[in-house]
Formats: sequence, structure tokens, C-alpha cells
Amino acid sequence: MVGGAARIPRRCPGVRHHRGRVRYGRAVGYVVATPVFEGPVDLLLHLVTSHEVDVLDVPLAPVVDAFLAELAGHRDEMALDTLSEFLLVAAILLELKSQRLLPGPDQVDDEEELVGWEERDLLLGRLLECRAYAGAADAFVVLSERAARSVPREVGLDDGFVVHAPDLLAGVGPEVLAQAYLRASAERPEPQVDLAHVTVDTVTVSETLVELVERLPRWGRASFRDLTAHLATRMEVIVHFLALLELCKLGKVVLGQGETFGDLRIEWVEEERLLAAVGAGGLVSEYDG
Amino acid sequence: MTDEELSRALEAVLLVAVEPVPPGLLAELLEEPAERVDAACQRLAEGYLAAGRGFVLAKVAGGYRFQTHPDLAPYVERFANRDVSHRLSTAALETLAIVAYRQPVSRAQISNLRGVNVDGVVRLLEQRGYIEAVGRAEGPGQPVLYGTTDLFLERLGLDRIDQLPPVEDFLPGAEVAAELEEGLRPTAGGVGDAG
Amino acid sequence: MTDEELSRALEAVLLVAVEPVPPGLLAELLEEPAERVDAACQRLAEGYLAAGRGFVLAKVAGGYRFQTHPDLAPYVERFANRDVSHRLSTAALETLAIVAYRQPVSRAQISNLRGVNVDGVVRLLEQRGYIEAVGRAEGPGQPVLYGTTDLFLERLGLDRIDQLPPVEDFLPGAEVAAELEEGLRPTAGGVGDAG
Repeated sequence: MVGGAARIPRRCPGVRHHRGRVRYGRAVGYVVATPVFEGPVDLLLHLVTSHEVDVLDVPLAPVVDAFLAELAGHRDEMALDTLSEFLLVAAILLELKSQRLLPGPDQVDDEEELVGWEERDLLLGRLLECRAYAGAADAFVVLSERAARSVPREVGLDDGFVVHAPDLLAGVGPEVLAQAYLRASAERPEPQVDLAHVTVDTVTVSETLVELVERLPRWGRASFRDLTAHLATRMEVIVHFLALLELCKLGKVVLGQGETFGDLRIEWVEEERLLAAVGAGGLVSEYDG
Repeated sequence: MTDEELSRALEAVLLVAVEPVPPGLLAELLEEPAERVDAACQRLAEGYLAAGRGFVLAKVAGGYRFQTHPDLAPYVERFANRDVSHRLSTAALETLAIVAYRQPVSRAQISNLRGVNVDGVVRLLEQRGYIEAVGRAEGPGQPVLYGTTDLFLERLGLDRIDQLPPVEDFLPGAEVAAELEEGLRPTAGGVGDAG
Repeated sequence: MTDEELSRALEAVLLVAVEPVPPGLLAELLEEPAERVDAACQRLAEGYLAAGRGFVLAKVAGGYRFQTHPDLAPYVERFANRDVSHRLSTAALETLAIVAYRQPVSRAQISNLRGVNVDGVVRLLEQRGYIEAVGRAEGPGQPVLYGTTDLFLERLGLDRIDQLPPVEDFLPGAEVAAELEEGLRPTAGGVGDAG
């Protein structure tokens, strides 16, 4: 299992299929024949990680057909969410396909290549982050199921205690009560928020890369957790992760992971030492080939 | 079931019981003879007393329940009265409003409307004398139905409950609603991403 | 106040509390230093565990409360007939996870990340009391920012939000990221060293 490749390879045909759980078309009301998925993000993940299917080979037509068939069956109750999810899936597929179809520059130096990747990095970061939250959601279920086994006492006072009936209703008139009833019973109006207001996390991979190139030689060895301990947002952590992958590809660091989901170990390597490390089989990545 | 298992199960069940639980019901629940359950409860009660716990297991109205040791009443009262200066929380006020306008109403009905468990709030309102049980619903479980009390009317300066203002009076008119909606609509023109 | 008096008073007060009581409030009530009260609560909790009681003294959402021992869930459930059917959907759980880890966070930010409109899910989570508005973002529109509530902590059996497992633990491993990265490469050619 412990392979001999020095870097995280760009294509790793031997990697086992990693999707732990396949959920069958729950959120999106329709099911596409081959890749069964849940929601646009999962579909996307499935498509881009499935080695049997290249993005280029996924025809859009069956996806559309399946969706239209579903739509015909549930014309009345098809939720807006479902429609928008479908649009998103279709748009992402189109984007992926167009990216693949357009010819890329033959030879680019690393810097230019990195700049070109920024957009993709954001998407990738988002995918990774969503994956992490999906994992966290599973953990919430486990935690809450465990917590639910303990039932709290919510009985309150025994009889016979003198509660010096403070007038908790001081200042509450009939109107206030009527307003409270309205608040409690009325369907609350939901303000529409313009998506343009979104504040986007703006750390870029290339900036982080530069920062890491300055920091890492001083650290020598580091664990991913230590390296990212000071970061405030999850996005920054993910961007650091992506930057490390780039550094790995550039041969500046060796990444190792003792076990799946174990902490990532990072080692800064000078060119000569890198070769030595490879020669000694010091690589720990879990890849074949 | 060993004696220890029985004691533990009794402690757990009695901890969450709101009303005193008759030994017969406990026996049925734990599938043990009533005599054995009764004896176990008495052993527990004696044990708490002997160990000088802050709570006791009392037999009240034919059932067992946890309550505070009489010695500690001053602390309990201080705790219960800690919010003398406080007003009702929003949650409590909204629950009270639901009871006032929808009475008679069950806890489950209030809970449904508010989307959260309201047991604690209902109990608080009942303890403060603003609401009281006024009957039981028909059907499964026969849940207790609550209504407001005379104290509630008095505090609100009302003579009769039908003097509560009709809620329709407070619904915004159509033009106000339209205006509100307008104000919430995203502004046209590129706002761009806020940094 | 002797240690024993303190323990007894704590037991009595905690028995009548309907939600977790912060050590600070207990300290104020009993006129003792918060550290001493906290230590006494911990001693009580350990004592119950060691003695194999059917109840435990747990620290949740920043306060202490009596609750049943998890072992005894079958009896308690049978007795209390608790409705645990309020399970959240996957979409709601994932949204809740985003709020929990990124709070304070706006609906639009969640929506951006999940790629779908989340208004309905956010409203559901708010109604259930798991999240609440905690402020407003600066900038145009001043969108409402959401955070998790004490009820959320209670439901997960946590004392503080930082007891959540680090989200990094859920990041996919390096090989998955590499695969994703490969799948998303903008150019088809592939430069250099494909393994």
C-alpha cells in the first residue's frame, strides 16, 4: 500500500473508490440512471472522482430527460429547491465539460498555471468544505443520539414553595399580548436576501503558497493541525491544504498521512534531500503506483 | 433484575416524572412485582435520608417522587424567586398569549404552534398563577387543557377574557404589507461583493 | 458553609431547576466562590457515577443539570413516551453543521456553500431553536448572522461549542483531495508527472 511516488500524483488510477455512502436521490427528487447522487454537490463529487466516467463522457441529455420525466409526474408539487438544484447541477456539468473541451496552453510555467487555477481552487475548496460538513453532520447525529439517551429533569419546583409572585406581567397590556400572539402564531415573513451581499472569504491559494514557502523551511517538519492552528476560518484551512498540495507537486514538501483521517504530516525538503527521501522509500502517501 | 438494577431504573424514571408515580405503575413499567418495587423505593428513600442528600424520595398522593429536603427550603426559595425583578421571557409571553387566545389548549398544541417543547414554560406560567388546567381533551392520552386565570385578567386589567383585543386589529393592512415587501426586495443594480 | 451543606444545597437547587444552571448563578445564590461551587458539583457528579446511581449530574450548555443515566434509556423512554421522531433531514443537519462551525454566518453564505437556497432549512432550524440570529453583518443589506443556541448544545450533550470535534477531522484525506483536484483541472492535457 505504501507507495514509492514522491508526490501526490495527478492521476491515481489505483485509488480505491472512496465514497463512503451513496444516498439515493433524496434531496433531488429525480434519479439519474448511472451516477446515483444526492444533491448537486454529491453529484459533482461523484462525477469528478469517478474514474470510470470522465466528465467529458457524461452526457447531459439523460440527466435532463430524467429530470423532465420527474417534473411531468409532479408538476404541482415540484419544489423550487429541486428546480434550482437541477439548474445548478446542469450548470456545473456544463462548466466542467467546457473547461475540458477548451484547449489549454501547451506549456505554462508554474506561476501562470497557479493563477489559472484560482477559480478552480475556490470550487475545490467549496467541495472539500461541504464534504467536511457532511461528515460533521453525521457526527452530530451520533452525538445527539448519545445525548438523547440521557433525559433531563425538567420538573421544576415541588408544591408548597412560596414563590413571591413577582408581577412578571408588569407593563404587559392587552395589546402587547395580542402582538405576542401574532408573533407566535403567524407565519413569519421571510425577507429575500440578495445573494450579491455575500461576503466571500478572500484568501487565495497563491498568497498562501507564498506564505508557506516562507514559513515551512523554518519549521522543517510540521503537522497540518499545528500549521493551521492559528487560522480563523475553515476556508483558510482548506486553502492551506490546497497550497500544500501544490507545494507537494512542486516537490517542495513531502506529505504523509499515517492513517485515513489521521493528521497530515508535512516535511519541507530541499531538492537533494527530496531525492534521497524518495530513494529511501520515505514516502507515506497512501497510493499505489 | 437485580436489586441494584431495580434501584437504578427507579431513580431514572422517578427523576423525570412530573407527577408522583404510583408503585403499581412503576411495577408494570419495570415488569417486577409491586411489593418489590415498593420495597425498593423505600430503601432508596431511606438511603437518601441516611446519606444526608439534598433531596428526598417522598410518597405523596399514593406515588413516589423526588423533592427537595425541607431543610433546604431557603435555598430553593431563593432560587425560585431569583428572577423577581425579571419580566416574562419572550418565549413565556408568547406561550401565554397562545393560551389566552386559544384556550382551552393542550401543551402539545402550543408546542406544535411554537415549534419547540414548552413544558418548562407552561409549568412556569402555571406556577405563577397565570394559567391553570381547565379540563382534559378527549381522545388518546386525554391531555390536560390550559386556560388563563383570574389573576391573569387582573394583571392585564381586564374584566373578562373576551375583552382581549381581536388580533385582526394588529395585522398590518394590505398597503403596509406591500410596502414592507418592497423594502425587502433586493436593490437593483450591481452591489458587487461586499469585502 | 461546610462542604456537606454546600452539596446538599446544590442537590436541592439543581433538583428544581428546569434548565442547566451555570455555576456562577449557583455561586451567587449560595454566596460561595464559583470555583468552590464548580468543584462541589464535579464531586457530586463523580459521586453519583461511582455509586452507580440511575441519574447523573451533567454539565451541558454551560450549566449543571440532573439527567438520567444513558444506560437506563429503555426504561425512561417507555415511561416518558418521549417523541424522538424529530430527526432532522440530511440537508438540515448539514446546514446546522455549517452554522455550528462558521458562526456567525449569513443565510447567503450558507447558501453559497451548499449551492442551494437554504431559507426554508434555516427557518426550520430557527423554529426548532437550534440556531438564532446573533447579529447583522456590516455592508449592504446587513444580512442577519446566525449562530447556534444553548438548546443545540443541550441536544448534542455538549457543555461548550468548542467541544465540537474539529472540522478538520472531517476533511477528506489527501488522496480524495488529489482526486478532486484532478477531476477539476481546467486543462485536459496534464502537465508532467502523472503517476
